[in-house]
Amino acid sequence: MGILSDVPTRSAPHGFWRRLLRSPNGVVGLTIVLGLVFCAMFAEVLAPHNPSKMGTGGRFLPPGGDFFLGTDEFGRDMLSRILHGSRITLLVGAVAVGISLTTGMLVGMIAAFWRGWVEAVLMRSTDVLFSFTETLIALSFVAVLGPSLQNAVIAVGVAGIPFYARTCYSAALVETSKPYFEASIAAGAGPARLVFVHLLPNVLPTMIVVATLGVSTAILAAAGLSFLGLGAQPPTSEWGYMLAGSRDYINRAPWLMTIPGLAIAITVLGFNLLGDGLRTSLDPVERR
Amino acid sequence: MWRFIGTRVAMGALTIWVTTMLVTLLIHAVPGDPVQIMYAQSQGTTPEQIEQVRRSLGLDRSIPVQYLMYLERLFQGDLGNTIRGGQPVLEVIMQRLPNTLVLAVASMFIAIVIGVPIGFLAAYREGTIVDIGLMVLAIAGISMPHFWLGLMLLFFFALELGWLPVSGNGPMNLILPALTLGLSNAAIFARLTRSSMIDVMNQDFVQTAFAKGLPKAIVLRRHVLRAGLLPVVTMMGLQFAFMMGGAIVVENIFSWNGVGRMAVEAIFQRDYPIIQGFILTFSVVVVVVAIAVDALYAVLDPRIRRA
Amino acid sequence: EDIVWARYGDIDSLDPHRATSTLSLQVWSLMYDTLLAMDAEGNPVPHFAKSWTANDAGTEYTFNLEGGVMCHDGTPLDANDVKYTIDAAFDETTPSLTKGSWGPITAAEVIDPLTIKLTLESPFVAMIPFLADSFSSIICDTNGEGFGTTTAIGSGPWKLVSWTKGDRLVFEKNADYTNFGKLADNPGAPYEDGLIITVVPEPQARYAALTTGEVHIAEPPFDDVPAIKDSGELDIIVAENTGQNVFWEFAVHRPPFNDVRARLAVAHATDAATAISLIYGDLSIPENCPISRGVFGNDQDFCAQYRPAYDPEKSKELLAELGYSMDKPLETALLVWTGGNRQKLGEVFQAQLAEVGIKATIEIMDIGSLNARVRQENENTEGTTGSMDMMTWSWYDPDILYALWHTPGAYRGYTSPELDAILDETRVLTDPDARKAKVQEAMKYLLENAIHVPLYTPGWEWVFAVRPEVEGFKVAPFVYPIFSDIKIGG
Amino acid sequence: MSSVLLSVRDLSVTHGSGTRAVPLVHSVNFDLARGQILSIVGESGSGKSMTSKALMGLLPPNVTATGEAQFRGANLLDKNIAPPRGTGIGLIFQEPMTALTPVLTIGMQLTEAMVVHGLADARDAKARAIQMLERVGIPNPKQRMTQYPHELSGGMRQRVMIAMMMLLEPDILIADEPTTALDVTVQAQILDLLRDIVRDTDVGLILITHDMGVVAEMAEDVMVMKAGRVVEAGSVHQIFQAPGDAYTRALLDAVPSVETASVDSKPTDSQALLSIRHLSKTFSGGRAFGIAASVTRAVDDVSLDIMPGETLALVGESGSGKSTLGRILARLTKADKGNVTLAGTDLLSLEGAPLRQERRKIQMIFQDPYASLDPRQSVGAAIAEPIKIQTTLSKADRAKRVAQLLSRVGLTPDMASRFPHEFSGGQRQRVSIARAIAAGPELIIADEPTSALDVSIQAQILDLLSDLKSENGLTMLFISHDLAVVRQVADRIAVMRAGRILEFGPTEAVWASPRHPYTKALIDAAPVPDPSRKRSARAHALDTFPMTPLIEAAPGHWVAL
Ligand SMILES: Nc1ncnc2c1ncn2[C@@H]1O[C@H](COP(=O)(O)OP(=O)(O)OP(=O)(O)O)[C@@H](O)[C@H]1O
Ligand SMILES: Nc1ncnc2c1ncn2[C@@H]1O[C@H](COP(=O)(O)OP(=O)(O)OP(=O)(O)O)[C@@H](O)[C@H]1O
Ligand SMILES: [Mg+2]
Ligand SMILES: [Mg+2]
Repeated sequence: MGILSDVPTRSAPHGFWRRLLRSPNGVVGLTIVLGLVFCAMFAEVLAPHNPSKMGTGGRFLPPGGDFFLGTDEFGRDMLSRILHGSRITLLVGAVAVGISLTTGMLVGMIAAFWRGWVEAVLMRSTDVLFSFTETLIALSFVAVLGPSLQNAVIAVGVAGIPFYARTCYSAALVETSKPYFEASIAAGAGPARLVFVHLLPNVLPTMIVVATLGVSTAILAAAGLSFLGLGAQPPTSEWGYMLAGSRDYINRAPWLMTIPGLAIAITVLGFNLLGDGLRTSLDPVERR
Repeated sequence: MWRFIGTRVAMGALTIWVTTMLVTLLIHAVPGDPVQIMYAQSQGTTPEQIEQVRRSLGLDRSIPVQYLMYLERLFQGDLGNTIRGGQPVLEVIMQRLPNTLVLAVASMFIAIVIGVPIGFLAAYREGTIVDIGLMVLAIAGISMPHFWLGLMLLFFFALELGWLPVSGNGPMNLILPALTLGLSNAAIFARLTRSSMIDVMNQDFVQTAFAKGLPKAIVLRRHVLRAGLLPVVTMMGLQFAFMMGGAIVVENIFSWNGVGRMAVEAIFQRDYPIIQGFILTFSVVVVVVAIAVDALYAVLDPRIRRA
Repeated sequence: EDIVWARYGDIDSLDPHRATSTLSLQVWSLMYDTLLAMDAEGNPVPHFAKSWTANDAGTEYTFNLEGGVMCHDGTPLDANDVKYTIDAAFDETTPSLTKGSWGPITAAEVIDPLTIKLTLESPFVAMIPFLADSFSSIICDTNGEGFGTTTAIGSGPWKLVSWTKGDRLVFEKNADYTNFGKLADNPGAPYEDGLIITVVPEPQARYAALTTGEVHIAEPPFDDVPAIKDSGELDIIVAENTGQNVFWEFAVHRPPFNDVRARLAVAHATDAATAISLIYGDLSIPENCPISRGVFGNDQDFCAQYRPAYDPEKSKELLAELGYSMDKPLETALLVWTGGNRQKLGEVFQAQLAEVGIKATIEIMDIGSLNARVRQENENTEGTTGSMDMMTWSWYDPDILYALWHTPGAYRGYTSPELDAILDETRVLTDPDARKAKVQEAMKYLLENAIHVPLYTPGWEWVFAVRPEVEGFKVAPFVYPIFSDIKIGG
Repeated sequence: MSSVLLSVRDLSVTHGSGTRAVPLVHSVNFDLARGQILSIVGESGSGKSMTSKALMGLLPPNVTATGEAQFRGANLLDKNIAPPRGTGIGLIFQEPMTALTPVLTIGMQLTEAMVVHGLADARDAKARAIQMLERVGIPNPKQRMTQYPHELSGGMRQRVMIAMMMLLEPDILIADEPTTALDVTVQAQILDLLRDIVRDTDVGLILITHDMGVVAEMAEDVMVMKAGRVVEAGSVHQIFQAPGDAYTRALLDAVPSVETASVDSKPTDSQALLSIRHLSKTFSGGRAFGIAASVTRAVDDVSLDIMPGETLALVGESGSGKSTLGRILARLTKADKGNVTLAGTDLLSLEGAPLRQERRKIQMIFQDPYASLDPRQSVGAAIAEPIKIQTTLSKADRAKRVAQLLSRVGLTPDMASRFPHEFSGGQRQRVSIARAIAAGPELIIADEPTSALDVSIQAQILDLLSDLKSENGLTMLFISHDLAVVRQVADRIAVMRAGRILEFGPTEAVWASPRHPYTKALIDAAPVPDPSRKRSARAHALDTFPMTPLIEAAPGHWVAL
């Protein structure tokens, strides 16, 4: 009957890691993301120079030589800035997604669980917010709160809520209508048990996939805001901000534009690939 | 179908109604005093004058009253005046909105023209090296920040090669910004088209069509494409909203004189009437487009058309 | 042919009473006339007013106007238009944004179509230079509905055709124009047919447009200026006598900057010369005085005696006295307004301050927001986080010091009875030497107390790169570009 | 026997290649003649569909076929030769709901292939399509031509499918479980139609099914498949009377015969355990794309008593409201009107904690054994859940109880720590049953507990249920659409249609002398797994049936007439 003797972990379905490691997307994504986390954790150690120290080298030194990625308009070491920037980028992604994910899941699960007018009110409002689109919500937030990285992150986080709420809602709706859930109701389980023992663990995998893909969206959105000057403020080595600053030196020092852009693209790619890999390994039906 | 569209219109109206409320509240959420900001640059304005301005804007009334005043003005087509320069906001927006719409439509066109065939090809060659290659390309495309892509295009095509102009709002100027927005979204369309096509190709009715002995070309064109494009059509509304959002960044890179650039300027200038007007306009456009797309969907899908 | 000038931003309004930005002023100077004009040194000279007289008390001025000047709509420009302009500036409900700078005018009286008399409540020596500036542009009284936003009738060398906000202004030449005193060699109408002022925010895009010939005149990317100069493909013209002054000011009604030592610590920690050369190369020069070069009373040597010099050790000592150290830095917000690479400069200053143990958090905002914010910060007496800002003012007269620092102060900032007394006198002393001495006394006070710490005079903001075929382009003091003399060759 | 049309030799189907190759079908051999009906039976996954797809050349990517299939002088499995799809072999799928293109009209789908194959021009094709629609029994064929699939019922769609294939005049028709998605009454009509077509046109029909009843009724020859291999082949009589293979025997034994008598009926004169009075429930329509469809009366003024210790069966076709009724009793769906009392307690008015306590008394067993267990909970935890909620047993005692329950349902106690995906379908259903009886319920509602299982396993589960019933004296509401199953387990039967009870009474009484025309149609439509008792024609189900209030036609036998 194909019964395995080992007991699989609770958190992931059977064969999850094996499947993730077998999907090329997942492996590449995981490698990139782990590399990024490594850079972020050890930025202090890895960075050869102080990222905000001006005149570390000459201005506009091209990549290669003493400065692996060159220097910027203030003679700051680009490699150190990029390394420290990875910290900000990851933090931005994590915090923004954290905001969207927790709030979105709360809204989605409450709506799916309690149904009735609670559901109607929550989901209609979500629909309304959703049609505002993320950009507009983020922009409105920054417009009100004023430009700063912190506000940009909050804005991106809030802007993501409708999407997470919707996804969680539909995932939760599927779960609540499954017989196991009803069996638990029939056994007399109370709301806390239903939500925390049955609903949460079952929507979590979906939400983890969504969140992984969401990190890339959040990073892009926050970098976009910083690019417009509505996010990170100097001397932060936030990549979007660095990219914005590089515009004046396109001719003179194209690497100032290329490097942060590549850094963002690779990071986002990493999370996209990992999300893709996670999705296919969590959901074997969609394995393609 | 009319009921379907009816619900969409009602939903859209609700969205816009909520927007009007949020927009009125916006000015109260702002830290500091908007009137102070308005008159920051003038010398010698007396507190009485500031009070006077505040009264004329209704800022001394209760919020519900202000909301009603706002609605009343709204129905007269009055979105207030800009802080900088005191022009009617509606006029300022209407002058630029067409530019943004042109940009969004052009990008949408590029995205569809490039993305859909790629997605179709990948689905058609599912699992082959062609498919894998195209999808790697697509995921890279999605990951590429469009503001970066924009800069690179600007750098190569305008600055290095000098093929395309860099300023102004002529048709040639449209190429780069539309390409920037279009390419990022083409990747999204490609992925969407591919998965939708694959879904459809795995459905029984496609097997039926093959079982009838129809040649592959006819099956794909008549059975797969029509059914497979329906989800792509539904995505178009959302995608258009993304385009409008993306336009904000791209307009700033390419000096395209649209509402996005205006909005960012307004944020820096704390020109709240413009920001309010922008948010409202943006949501109206997005809602209208979404309704139009849904209507298109309703027409295309007999399951709804005949309902 | 049409001259095309690309700038980084747009005007705010066509109505001179509704905006204050330099971008707007530059355009008004093209479409309107003023009673007086400025010569190459920045001194007021006759223009539409061919002469004027004042009573001994300095409270009545009578201007004799040139005859035969026409507004763009064909109506004559005369004393009624001047009165119309002044009345609008003092309008009860919608006064001019610069009402205060007109001075204490109580009445404008049309004696005859070519004579106008202004009555002042008290003497105001800065009125004459003000009347030479475009803030006092004369608005034709035939303006009505839509004025300022879609239409504007003036009498200047260029006639407005259209304004697309955020994009472009289109002008055609005023064929009937006569130049009485404006700084241009051309005594009459412009040589070229039209003038287009477009908005291209990206410096690199402007540069590209210059190289392709889409644009004739534009501000280039600063960092490319040396390369452009070397290549010789474009002419570089740097505005002089810009009248602009960039300086530190502080929220002085709360700690830490209510203590002069904290302000001095900042002043000693800033190495403006190094910073601006890093960002702007040789396009900007450090400034020692609270009023700019070219403005009455400016004297670099005099100011250098009192301006706190760059001395990080001194700065650290002062901070230590106040109980700050590298581990317990003095924290402050550093407000900077957008554009012109100012945020980059701010970043350099931020790094310099960090060297001595001042932790400055940069906040970037638009000039309007900055103005409002500074006032807010000054009105806030709570808290221990400081606030300082890199403010910019351009004015053609030392009267700016009065506007900034005389009670109540433009931003409700530092004021003292002692300083008030000095500033009051700078307004009424009609003898130039006596006035100069007073102005310098005021500057000494401001510098010693580190209230207004001058940083530099931004010639950079007004670097113009000009295509070789454009002949005759020049820039008048206070950054008014002149297009009347331009002939496009080749 | 007439000439051989198709001759299959050594047909094998493999997924993947090289070391990763997985055989799906192993050297299958058979012949098909004109006018012959060959049935391929076997349980799910045995390779029935793969065999047919291989013949059509419609194998999924990565799946390859080898061997020989001679048809019209060519090998169908030869990749270089285009298979004569449509014109040579027609294929009818199981799911009529999804087998037609939703965005094209019926007319378009009927005619396009004729035009492509050059069998007719557009006008001619249309005329022939209309004719064919009439032939397969679709009313108003002209009008149907312009309609879209969603506007037709499942049975009609299946007829359109058949018409579509027959228009191409194939020599062979493959029908892959053509009736499993349909109601029994409709199923019978489609089977009749297929038989008529074979008789009239002389096509060879390959009928794929897992239903021995269908085989007995339709086929002349049978091929039994298991795990990709043919375990037995022969004439239908031979297979049914003297099955040579153990698997075939198991298959046959598993079929609950409608002919065999059921359990002995218990006297039903005690006090009702559960009584339902005037229960109604309407749904304001399924929402499709935000449009509220019409109102559905899922349960319509139902009154029933369930006696302690009895098994009451609720039968009726899909959508008749059986599940809804069951779910109302389990308090999973709210009723609109009516009341339900369980041993004197008013069930429907309970809320909150008292409701949660009362829930212990009514437990459910669901159709889908996989979905009815939380994939993230070990089966031990799942079984322990009701005990934990409803009793104060210590952890150790709970574990002991779980072990007992597992043994009781035929599993071993050490399986408690495993997760649902480590079990087979039948085992999972056993776990569900263990969970349902864990808290000691008074009533168990079993909603089609066997319909998702293979026939051989169905029987085991039914046995388990009847064991439990006789040993523990459980009362059960057994929901099913399968009359044969019902007859085996039920003491009394209630027949439901469109939300109403049309007939109910003791099983034997209802079976032997059905009084309501609908019940009659239902019994008549059920295939009889005995080839010697093939019925030639039967009364086709009517569209409308009387739905009046129930009257007692015989003692304890109520009918709506
Ligand atoms: N696309 C596919 N790729 C690989 N293996 C497949 C594919 N489709 C089906 N299979 C496998 O092939 C085997 C035979 O499947 P097939 O569909 O022929 O079974 P079946 O007898 O028709 O079952 P059912 O009664 O459920 O329709 C099964 O083990 C199944 O898992
Ligand atoms: N939650 C719901 N919302 C709307 N309509 C519903 C809902 N549940 C059931 N229905 C409708 O009520 C009717 C009865 O459904 P029910 O599930 O009770 O039928 P059933 O007899 O169990 O059918 P099946 O044999 O297919 O399980 C159907 O028409 C169904 O579409
Ligand atoms: Mg099958
Ligand atoms: Mg059911």
